[in-house]
Order: sequence, then structure tokens, then C-alpha cells
Amino acid sequence: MSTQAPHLKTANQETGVAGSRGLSQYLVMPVVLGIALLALYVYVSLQELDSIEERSLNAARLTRAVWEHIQLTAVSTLLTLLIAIPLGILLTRPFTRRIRPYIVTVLTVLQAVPTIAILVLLAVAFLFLGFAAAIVGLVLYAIVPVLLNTMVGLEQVDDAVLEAGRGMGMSRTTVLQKIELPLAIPVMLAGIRTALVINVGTAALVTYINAGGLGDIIVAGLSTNRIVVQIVGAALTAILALLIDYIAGLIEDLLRPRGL
Amino acid sequence: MTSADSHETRQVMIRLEKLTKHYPGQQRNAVDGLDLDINEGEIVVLVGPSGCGKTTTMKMINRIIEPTSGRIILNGEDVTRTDADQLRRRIGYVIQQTGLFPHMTIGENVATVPKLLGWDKSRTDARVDELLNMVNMDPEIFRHRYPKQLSGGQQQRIGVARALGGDPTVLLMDEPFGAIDPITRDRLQNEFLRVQSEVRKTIVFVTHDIDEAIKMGDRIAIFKEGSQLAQYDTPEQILTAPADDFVAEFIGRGASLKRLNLSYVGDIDPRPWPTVSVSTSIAEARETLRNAAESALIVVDEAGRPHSWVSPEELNRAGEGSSLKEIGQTPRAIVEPRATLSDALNELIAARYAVTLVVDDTGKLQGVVDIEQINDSIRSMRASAVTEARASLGGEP
Amino acid sequence: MTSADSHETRQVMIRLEKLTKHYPGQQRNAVDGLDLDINEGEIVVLVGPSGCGKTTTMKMINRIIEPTSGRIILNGEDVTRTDADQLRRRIGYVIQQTGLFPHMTIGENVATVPKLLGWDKSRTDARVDELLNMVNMDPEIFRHRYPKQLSGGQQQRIGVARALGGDPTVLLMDEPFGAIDPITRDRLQNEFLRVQSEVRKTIVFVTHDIDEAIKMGDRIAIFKEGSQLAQYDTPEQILTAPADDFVAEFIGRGASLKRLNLSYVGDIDPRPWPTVSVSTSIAEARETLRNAAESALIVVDEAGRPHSWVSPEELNRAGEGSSLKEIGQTPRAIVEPRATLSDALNELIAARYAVTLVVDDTGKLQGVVDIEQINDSIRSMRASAVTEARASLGGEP
Amino acid sequence: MSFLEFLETRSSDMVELGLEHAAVVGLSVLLATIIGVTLGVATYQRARARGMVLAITGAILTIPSFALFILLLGPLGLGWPPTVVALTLYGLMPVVRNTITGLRGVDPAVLEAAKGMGLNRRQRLLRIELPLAWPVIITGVRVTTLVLLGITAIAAIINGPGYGEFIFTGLARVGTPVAVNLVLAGALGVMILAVLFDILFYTVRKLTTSKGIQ
Amino acid sequence: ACGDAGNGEDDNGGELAGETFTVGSKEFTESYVLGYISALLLEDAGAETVDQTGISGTATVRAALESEEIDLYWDYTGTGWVDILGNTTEDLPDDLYQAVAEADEENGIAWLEPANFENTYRIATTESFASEQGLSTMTEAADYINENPDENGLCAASEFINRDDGLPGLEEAYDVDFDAVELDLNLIYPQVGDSCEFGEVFSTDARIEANDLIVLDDDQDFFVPYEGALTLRQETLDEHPAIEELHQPVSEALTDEVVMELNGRVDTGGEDPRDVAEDWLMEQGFID
Ligand SMILES: Nc1ncnc2c1ncn2[C@@H]1O[C@H](COP(=O)(O)OP(=O)(O)OP(=O)(O)O)[C@@H](O)[C@H]1O
Ligand SMILES: Nc1ncnc2c1ncn2[C@@H]1O[C@H](COP(=O)(O)OP(=O)(O)OP(=O)(O)O)[C@@H](O)[C@H]1O
Ligand SMILES: C[N+](C)(C)CC(=O)O
Ligand SMILES: [Mg+2]
Ligand SMILES: [Mg+2]
Repeated sequence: MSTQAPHLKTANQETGVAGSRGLSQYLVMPVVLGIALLALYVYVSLQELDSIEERSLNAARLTRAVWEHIQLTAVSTLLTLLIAIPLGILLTRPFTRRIRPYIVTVLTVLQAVPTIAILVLLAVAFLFLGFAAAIVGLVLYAIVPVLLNTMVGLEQVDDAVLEAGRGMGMSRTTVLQKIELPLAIPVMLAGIRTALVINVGTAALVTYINAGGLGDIIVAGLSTNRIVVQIVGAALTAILALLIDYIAGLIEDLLRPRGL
Repeated sequence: MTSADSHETRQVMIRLEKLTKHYPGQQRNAVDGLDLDINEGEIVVLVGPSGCGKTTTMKMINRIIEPTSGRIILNGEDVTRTDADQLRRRIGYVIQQTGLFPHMTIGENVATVPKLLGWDKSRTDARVDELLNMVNMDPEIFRHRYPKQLSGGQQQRIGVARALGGDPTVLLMDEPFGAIDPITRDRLQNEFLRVQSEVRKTIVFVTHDIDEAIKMGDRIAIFKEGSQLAQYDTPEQILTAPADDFVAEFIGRGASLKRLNLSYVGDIDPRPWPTVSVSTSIAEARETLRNAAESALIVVDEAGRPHSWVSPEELNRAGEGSSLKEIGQTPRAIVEPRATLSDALNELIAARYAVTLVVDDTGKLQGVVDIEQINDSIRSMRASAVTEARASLGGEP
Repeated sequence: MTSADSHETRQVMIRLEKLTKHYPGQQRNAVDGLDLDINEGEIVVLVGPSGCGKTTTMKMINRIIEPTSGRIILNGEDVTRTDADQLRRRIGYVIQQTGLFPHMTIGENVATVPKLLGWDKSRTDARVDELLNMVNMDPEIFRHRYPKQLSGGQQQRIGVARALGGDPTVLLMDEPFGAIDPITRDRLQNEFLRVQSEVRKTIVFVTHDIDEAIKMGDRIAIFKEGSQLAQYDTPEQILTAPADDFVAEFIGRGASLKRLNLSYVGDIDPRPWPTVSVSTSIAEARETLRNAAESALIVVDEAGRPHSWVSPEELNRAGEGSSLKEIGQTPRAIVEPRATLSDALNELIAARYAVTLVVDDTGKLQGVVDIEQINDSIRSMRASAVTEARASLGGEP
Repeated sequence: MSFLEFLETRSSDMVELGLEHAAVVGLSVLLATIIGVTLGVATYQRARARGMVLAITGAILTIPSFALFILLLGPLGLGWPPTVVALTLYGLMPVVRNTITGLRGVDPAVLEAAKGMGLNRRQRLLRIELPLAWPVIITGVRVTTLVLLGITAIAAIINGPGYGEFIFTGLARVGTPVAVNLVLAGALGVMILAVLFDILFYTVRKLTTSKGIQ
Repeated sequence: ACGDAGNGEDDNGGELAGETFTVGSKEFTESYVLGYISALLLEDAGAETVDQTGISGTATVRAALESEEIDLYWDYTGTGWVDILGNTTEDLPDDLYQAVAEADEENGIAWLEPANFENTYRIATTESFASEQGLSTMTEAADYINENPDENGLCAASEFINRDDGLPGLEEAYDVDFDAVELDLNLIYPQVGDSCEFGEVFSTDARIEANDLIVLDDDQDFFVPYEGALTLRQETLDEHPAIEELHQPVSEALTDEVVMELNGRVDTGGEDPRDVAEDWLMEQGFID
């Protein structure tokens, strides 16, 4: 009888692992982020703000910055996915084998160019500024993580499974839809979530070309040497990033094939 | 090489011409100039040593592997260069490594081809249930499981069910029953043969089990290394007239015993045996036995069904007043006409007097089978096989 | 359940006590309260229907799967809670799905455990070559290939070689020969048995092939669903005295024929047959035959080796001056004492006069085997099996 | 002055800054890989730890580079030290995420075989799991390298090494003829480095990924 | 920007022989030129210098000074008051330099007497726009904007937008509403006339001229004075009072015109800031 208890424990643990993440686990992140926001609020209210700080930290301005930031991230991520995923798929098809390395290199090279340089060049050489220019900069920066992970994810799919699919007469498109993509999802999502976080972070830079976002707040804090403002801006960016990543995680849990 | 011209009336469904596959970086061709005709509606079994190129050959038929050279002709049409997807949709495929889709449930796996073909949901569901039942897996229990939650043999059966989903006319099966226990396997084989007798698909079937090859194959292609055809013929011919030592060794010891699986008790005339009815008196029975060449009598009941064996000792021991009903021993070795000679032999080697009783459908005694008859039957098969082999040899240029 | 007390002297190597596994979300236990003792130095074969829990049982022994409840005792020590890696290093494991390391060459795969054990390079290399040869794969050709470049059966053989690498004293093998052709398989089995007769490992072996179970097993455990033990006994006992209908059905038709695989010609006394020497005159031979009960003579050469069969017709047709050397037919059905009764039967059913000649190592004729003797042998086996079963029944509380 | 002429007159600067840029990125990638893979390995089997590491490394990546460089200036000063630290911190996330994803994608049958052979946790990791996850991991490292090549430019604000100097000097001269040349030269330099790193990665991936899984 | 250190080695007789100073600067042209002027002066006095010019942002370079990463850099009195000392411009003292210098003593930072130039915020517009609309003062501009509320775009950098002495104060002083287009400081010059009608500029920046911009007169005297002054840690100054002596005459010679010309040679002439500084110092006879 003495051995009975530990056995039960083993069984329970397994149920926990095999079952989907418990509700409590889904709640951890929102709660943590909520507490962080609250702490930030308390911290700011305890400070005596001078006129410069007040100007930056009023609710309307912060809401606008956050909303702009979300728009920047959302649009750039959407565009990134629209470009990178189809491209990643194309570049893993046999008929692109020859051009694959060149295209990947070109994109890689574009990705490496510092966003700040892209923004400056767009502004100076083409007088291209604002939201649209910001999106160009962000998209160029985020394509590669998504592209590379899409490609690797697709390449990793078990040959036997692909063979079975093709052997059943699925067309290449069907094999792609029904088998390759679902099985590549975990690796692809890793890239997408990386891109999302990078986008949230980089979007702070586009304040320099009149594209708004939380960068406005951070740079205002930096340029006027107001620590509170910097902290609020940076903290909001990080909280936003974690929130977006958390939502991406929820989507991943929905999309991640269950049998794996 | 023994050619297979005997079924000239049948149409050739799959013709392989000088089919060759060379894997990059390897010294030898995995398949080397293979010529093979597979008739419509037949099950052709490929057997041969591990690594001889069976899987490679199969995969070239549905162009999962592109041949290095040679042609594949399907139903008269050269498909070596046509659209591979179109081709494959006409051909079911059971892959050696099972290759279930890990992200789909069992039900979804099996429904793959029906969905591809655009069947509606109720038809698809019905088909899935039908196929799961056919491979002996309760749909209620398994439909919603994922592949990793199945045992090895269960996974393999799902692989078979999945390949049958769209009811393809041509089926390639690479060791489909390799991981399945004998009972389930036997059931699957029988189910398969039953369906096949109705719908007559063209099936290429790889197995490493020579018994399975004999049971399932209309013809067997025995390969040596590099997909060299050692013999391509009916199971009967291969067992009775192996083309060379390689084939003989491959079918292994016990070829004659295996051969018996292909002949039926109904095909031979049972030998008569001295028989008396239960109503016969003991004295009369003694008299009958005295005049018989055998050392025991079979007692049959009113309907002519075997009732017991009686030996001379038993007859002698029995008192005058006793009836045949009460003495003797119940016979155990009894077979029906549709039993194989192998079944009969199995019974007789353990049976009293080394004979098996043969009864008809109603249970009425037809006679007995003993070793002499089995021996005769084997020997005549062999003689006719040799004649046939000679004839087909003569028929070739 | 037939217990296996007959080898009381042997030490128990693996003891399973009330071993149970419940997979989350499933209604029934995959393994349900299994008790099993496996003696040191024995091969125990697990057979049973697909999905009955064989793999699960195996994996609990080396704790790849943690039991839901119950205990595993290895060599007297409760290992249910000890360090699993330590445990596993003592136990070789051949996984059902092969599970070769795809990023390592064949050589590296096989060298895994020797390297773990810190063997030096030359010893490791030698071991790898030895093992590759043992599984019938030429090291020169295969050492540097990757798993994906092998056929299914070749991969499986590498799986076996890999598990043997470190020369473990306990070996778990899950359908190790499931995808291998009969010749290679036979060779592997024999090689395995040869090695086993020298080193006496404790082996748990899963197969779905009942013939393999009979050949390889010192004992066979036949499982029903949920790892319920239907019978656990020696192959002889299982074949001759199946515990219940499930077991009888499982071993399938032809149990008697299978049983013959376990007895050897050397175990029975060959029956004498009228024999003459080649130097005997035709007239003398006719005289011998006339006095014999049989319908033909065996002619032996000076060394006593069978030379030919002569029938009365041949003797009559032969002129006075001709010698026995020139007439008659060469006998084909000849077996040595170490052949199985099954081999003998296979020969005799196809042989003239339905007898098989038995010769000794030098080829000298010892006599013949006919169906009567096989029949007797089977029947006496059955009788003793029943006695034994009864005795063991009596031995239990 | 045309761009080509400009490049010619500043060619020695181009090379010198290029070497610096490559060196600082190379060093940071190396550190990020070591730390990131370690973190990934330490956490991939536990859902909560995994989530935490990803959240933290992700949050780091969202700290604006300006802010982080300035933050590090106090304790670490100017130039190389704060640059390497900041870049290493930024580089963690792609490596960690791909390490975790790669390790979790290893075929269970293979793992089971490894377990069954008695490979202990560490041996399984080093000999089986990491090599098999390697294509995914190295993709993460590659992404990190590209991200860092870009961020390094920003390090110029604390006089960090690399082409950022060109870009920021250019930015400071915007509205003058030399500005575009400077920014372009900086961008071009980084692009050339990206190509070189890519070739390096291609080679490294080829050499370090077993032929059995390519 | 890759000026080499230690040019003064041959002049062993200098007062600062054997000393080493790390010279910093902000990231814009003027700051570089001033930084090199200081460096060359120190070298001429026998010291060795380490070049850390081009640090971005006031906060950064100031932090570098406090953490002893650099020993000196040029800053501006207005910047010191608002940015560094955290004041606003509502309570602007009369003598800004004095106030800043005194207040910063607490932080251990010394401000040398400011130079003779001022680099202050100004609002500029394109020459063509100014002449078309007849704008030359801020008041005129404010009137124009109030008549044409759509043409109120002002390109400005974050710092300007957020400072009391920047946009908010300006709007109040002239009673006008600008629509701020937030850009990097450097992007403003070419953008005026495109993304915005007006732009925030630094008064000594040569790019005003280069981009055909015209500075509007601050007729209400709204902008705070931004006199350039060398800042360094008090202890450095105490150890090496020579630094102050070396800079005093040079500071006097640095007038608005001089500074604007030096900036122009770098920005539009494409010359190296160190060369420009050296040329000027030699020409003026401050070094040889
Ligand atoms: N991960 C799992 N989750 C749920 N059920 C499982 C899981 N693994 C196995 N099972 C079920 O447990 C039972 C026993 O499986 P096991 O693999 O032990 O069978 P087996 O005897 O090895 O069969 P086979 O001969 O087909 O390999 C099966 O019914 C199977 O469906
Ligand atoms: N990708 C490959 N690269 C190189 N050689 C290969 C490759 N695939 C198979 N081979 C070799 O080709 C030969 C034929 O392989 P194939 O898989 O067709 O054999 P098989 O007859 O199906 O064997 P099994 O019964 O073991 O499944 C084998 O010797 C094998 O080693
Ligand atoms: C040059 N200004 C004084 C306008 C801003 C600065 O401190 O950089
Ligand atoms: Mg195969
Ligand atoms: Mg199993």
C-alpha cells in the first residue's frame, strides 16, 4: 500500500501534460500584465510631474500612442505574413530550387539594413515619410524571420507522411494545405512570433519619421531626459509586445496540430 | 525466367518496361531493367530479400520515385511523363512506414481520399465507419484518436483503411499486414480476398511472408537483388516448380507442406473405409471388420454422420447385448471438402489410424483421407507443373 | 492461467507485479494488473492480438512509459522508482518503429552504446563490423549510409544491431524481425539462437508471428486484450495443450504441423526397411523383396549410403546380367537426425512410397520415417502434455 | 561627389568599420547563441518556464535600442562593452524560441530509442536532440544575426563600433550632399556583411547539419 | 570622425604634458567641431586625447560625462537648464549661465564661461514661401496661419515638441496652433516645404542656407538663449586649471558667424570636422 500514493501522482501528472493547458495557465499572463500596468500607474501617480512630463503622460496622448503602435504592428505584421509566407512556400517548392538561394540572400540583405538607415533613406532620397514609410521599414525588417522559419518548418515535415499524402493522389496544393502547412505550423509560428515582437520593438523607431506610436513617448523622455516618461513609454511597449505575443500564443494553441 | 503468358485473355493493367532506378551515390542500381506485366484484376505479390528493390519498384509505379530510365504503362497509356497527381489519384497506396498524418485523427486520416473526391459528409462518414470495421477497429473507440495513440499494428491497419478510402481500381500495398497478429491478419486477408473476388482490383502487394504471398497472390514475382526477376508465376507453379535454387531456398523448407494449402479436400476422391451403422449388431460389425483390410471400423449414425471409431479389441470386449452406440471413441479428425489438404494433413498426423474423416456439408461421411492420397496429390501436381513449365518454355521464342 | 513453475532452479530476472497502465482519456487500461516472471537467461516471447498491450508492457519494463501502478523488479531489486537511465543502460531495446537516429550514419547508430560505454575506437569499430555482419549487412556498403538510404527491412536490422551494441544482459525486442524476408529472418533467428545458447541473455521478445514465437521462445506469453495473460508456458505445452479456445485460435490452424517443428528426427527410432547392397545380384534382390512386407527395396552403396529405390517391376524388367547399380531411381527424400519432424513430413508427403530416408552424419542409412511414426510421436507428445498440465494444475493451490 | 567616388575616398574607413561591425555582431551572436540555447534547453520541457523565458527575452527585444544603450552607458561606459551586452540581450529571443521549437519537434520514436539505449538526459540532448533540432536552431541564430547587424548601427549613439557611425553622421548631415552617401555607404556596408554572414551560415549549416537530415 | 589621438606628443613642453583626456561631443556637426577644437587645444598643450565625439543625445553624452567615460564636451546653457537640471522655462533666470553653472555644481559638473555664439531654436520656412506670403517675423507667420489654418505644418523634433521652451511655449507666445510633424532633427531641413510649411531649426546650422530656408525673426523674444559652453567634471578642472585658460580666448573668437561658417564647411563642403577645426585654430593662431 505504501507505493500507492506516488503512482497516483504519476498518473495525475500525465493527465496534466496530455490535457490542454489548464485555464489557470491561460490567465497567468493577462494577470501579470495587468499587475504591471497597475504598478506603472501607481508609480506615475506617486511622482510629481513637471509640465514636460505632464504633457507626455496624459491619457489622451498615451492612448493615441498605444493605438498608433498597435496599428503599426498589426499592419506591418499582416503585410509581412502576406509576403513572407507565400514566398516561403514558393521557395520550398522544387521548381524554385535554382533561384532559392539568391532570393533568400536578397531578402536577408534587406533585412540586415538598419531600419534607421532605411527610414532615413526613404525620407531623404524619396521624401517618403509617415505611416506608409514606417510600414515599409518594419516589413523589410520582419520578413526574414517569418520566411526562414516557414521554409525550415516546411522542410522538416516527415518524408513518409508526405509520401503517403502524395501517394493518395493529393495534388501538391492539397498536400501543402492539408499536410505540410499544418505540420510546419509550430516552426512557422516561432518565426511569426519573433517577427511580431521585433515589430513591436522596432515600431518605436518610426517616431523619427512622423509615424507616431509609443516611440513618441520614449523619445520624448529621452530627448528631454525625463526618466518617468522613458519608463512609461518603454514599459507600455513591452507590455504591448507581451500582450500581442500572448494573443499569438492563444492563436498558436488553436492552430497547433493536436496529434503531435 | 518463366513468363506469365497463361492468362492471355486478361488485359495488361500495369506494364513495366526496362524500369531502372539508380540512387545517387550508390554503386549498383536498386532496380535494374525490370520488365513486368500485371494483369487487370489480379493480385501480384512481390517478394524477395530485404533491400532487393520491392519498395523502389512500387514507388516508381505511382512515380513517388521517378525512374532513372524505362517506362511505365498503365492501362495502355504511357504514364512515365504524365501528371503524377492524376496518376496517383487512380492508385491507392499503402506505404511501408505507415505514414499516417500525425495531425489528423484516425477518422480524418481515413476520410482523406473521400474528401479529396468531394464526397458529402454522410457518405464519407459511412465509408470511414465501414473501413474501420473492415480493418477490425471499432469506430466508436478509435475514430477520434490520433495516430500516436495507437499501437503499431493498429496504425498499420489504419494505413490500409486509408488507402482503400476512395475505392481505387489499382492498389499498391507495401507490406500492409507486416505488423499485425495472425488472427487479425487472417481476418484482414480473408476480407480482402472476399472483396477482391467481387470487385477485382489490380493489386501489387509486397510482403516478406511467403505464406501470405501464396495465400494472396494470383501471381508471385520473386525478386533477387536489384529487382532481378527470379520467377514470376502462379503460387502453384512456384511451389511445385521453383525456377532455380534461389527461388527454392526463398520459399523455404516445407514447400510441399505449403503447396498443400493450395489444394482442397474436395479436389481429391476420399478413400472408402469400412463403415457400419450404429444400429448394426456387434456380431455383424465383427464380421465386417474381419473381412476388411483395415484395422478399425467407422460407426455412422442414421444420417450417415461419423459417430465413432471401433477397434477389434473394443468389439471383442463388448458384451453381446451391448450396442455399437456405447463402445468406441469419438472421432476428432474430421474435415469438410472445402478444407485444404494442409488442414487434412494436420488432422491426420495427430489422429488415430493416421486418417482424417471427410464429411459433406450435412456432415455425412464421404470417406477418409490418408497419407497416400496426399502423397499422390502432391506428386501429380508436381508432374503437371513440370509439364506446364515445359510447355511455357516451348511457347517462348 | 498456467503458471511456469517448471524451471524452479532458474533465478527470476524480471518480475512484474500487478503492472497497470492507463493512458489518459482512455476508458480501459492498456495493461491491467499484469503479473509475470521472466527467468534469467530465457527468451520470453510476448504474442497477442494487435493493441493488446505488448509494446506498453515492454516500455514499462525499461520505464519509457511510467506504470500507472504496480512494480517492476529487476534481478531482485525494485526498479519502479530508481534512476531510469541507469536501468536502461543495462537493458537493450529494439523499438517497434525502428527509431534510428536519422542524423547519424549506420555505423554511428550501431556504435552508440559502445561509445557510451567508453570503448576505444578500434574496439568499437570491430564491434560495429561484427554486428553489421551478424545482421547480414555488408559493413563496406552500409557503414557510411544514412538511415533514409536504407530499405525498410535494412533499417529494422540496424535497429537490432544497435540494441546489441553494448552486449546488454537483458534485451527487450519489439517485433525486431517484423519487416524482414524469410531467408534473412531465418538467418537472423538462427544467429540469435546460436549466440543465445552461448551467452544466455534474458530476452523479452514481441512478435506477431506465432512460428517465430515457437522457434525463438523458451516460453511464450499469450496475451488477450489489456495484457491479460491467456497462457504462459513453453511452446511445446502451448501447442499441445492450449489453455483455452483463445489460445487455440491464436496459434491457429496447423498446430500439429507446427508442433512437429519442435521434435527432431533423431528423437524417434527410424523404422527398418528392406535393404540390399549394390553388389547384390538381381536374383538375390528379388528374393529379398519377395520375403519383405514392403513393396520396394532400398539399395545402399558400399558405405551403407542410400543409392536407389528399386520396385518389383524394375527388378523383373532387369536382365540377369545387369547390376543393381544401373536400375532404380535416386531417392530424394532424405533427412538427417537433426532435421525436424516437420522437415521429414514435408519430404515424405512428396516422396515415393510416402517415406523419408533417415541417414546419419556420414550419410549411412538408418531407416525410414513414415506417417505412422510421426503420428505416434504427436500422439505421445499430446499425452505427456496433458499429464504435465494436470500435474502443474495439481501443484497450484 | 558621386557615391562611387565617395566609396573610393572612404574605402579604408569602409573596411575598418566593416571589420568592427562584423566582429561585434559575431561576438554578440556567439554569446546570444550560447546563452539562448542554454536557456532553451533548460526550459523546453516545462510549459511555465518556457513561457517565462520567452516572455522575458521577448520583452528585452522590445526595449528601444536607444534606451537600452543609454541605460547600459552608466554601468558599462561607451563603445564595445555596452554594445556587446545590448546586442547579446537582443539576440536571445530568436535563438531561444527556435531552440525550444526545434527541441520539441524531435520525433518521439527516435527519442524513445535513445532513452531505451540508456542515454542519459545530457547524452540524449547532445547526441540526439540538439543535432536533430539543429536546422531550426541555426535558423534562429541566423535571424538573430540579421537582427543584430541592423541594431548594431544604433550602437553608434554610444560610439559603438561599426557602420552606425556612417549612418548617424549621414543622418546628422541630412540636407547636405554628403548625407545620402554616408547613409548609403553604411547601409551598403551592412548589406555586404549580411551577404558574407549568409554565406558563412550556409556553409556552417551545411557542415554542421548531418547529411542524414538534409 | 576617425581622428587620431595624441597629436601633441612632439610638444613635450606643454602644461598638460603627460595627461590624457577623453573628448566627447553630441552627434551634430557643430558639436563635433567644438569637440575637436577642444581636443586640438589640449593636444597643443601637450596632452593626449581620446576621441569619443559623436554621442547621440544630450542625455547620453551627459551620462557619459558623469560616469567618467568622457572628460569634457560642449553643451548649451538653455539645454543645461531645461534638459539636464530638469527646470522649465517659466521660471527662467536673468543670467542663465550663472544659474546653470551654480545649479550644476551640485552634480560636480563645471561650466566654463560660454562662448560668443548662441545656437538657439528658430522657426524657418522656405525662401520662396516666405517671399510669396511676405513672411519675415514669427508674428507675421502666426497671422498667416490663423488666416490659413490648413497651412500650419511644423516639422519638429521630439525634444522641441515637448519642451516648454519649445513648441508649447511658442504657440502660447504667438497665439498660434501648429500641426506638429515629428521628425528626427536632421530630417527637418530637407522636409520643410514638403511635409510641412515651417520647421524647427538650430540657428547656427549651415543647412538653413543650404536648403534655401529663411529664419523667421523671433520678434517676441520667446526663445531662451543657448550659449555654447564647455562642460567638464569639477575635479578635472581643479586638477587642470589650464583647460580654462586654454579655452578662454578661443571661446571669445567663436561668434555666431564663425560657428555657422565652420558648420557650413563640414555640412555643405563635406570637409572633415577635425580638419575644419584645425584649419581655423591655426588660421587664428591658437595653435601651430
Ligand atoms: N498514447 C496512447 N494513448 C492512448 N492509447 C494508447 C496510447 N498508446 C497505446 N494506446 C492503446 O493501448 C493499447 C495497447 O497498445 P500497445 O502499443 O501496447 O499494443 P501492442 O500490443 O504493442 O500492439 P501491436 O501488436 O499492434 O503493436 C492499444 O489499444 C492502443 O490503442
Ligand atoms: N534513398 C536511397 N539512397 C540510396 N540507396 C537507397 C535509397 N533508398 C533505398 N536504397 C537502397 O536501394 C535498395 C532497394 O531498396 P528498397 O527500399 O526498394 O528495398 P525493398 O525491397 O523494399 O526492401 P525491404 O523488404 O527491406 O523493404 C536497398 O539496397 C537500399 O539500401
Ligand atoms: C542645439 N540646441 C541647443 C538647440 C539643442 C541641443 O542642446 O542639442
Ligand atoms: Mg521495402
Ligand atoms: Mg506494439
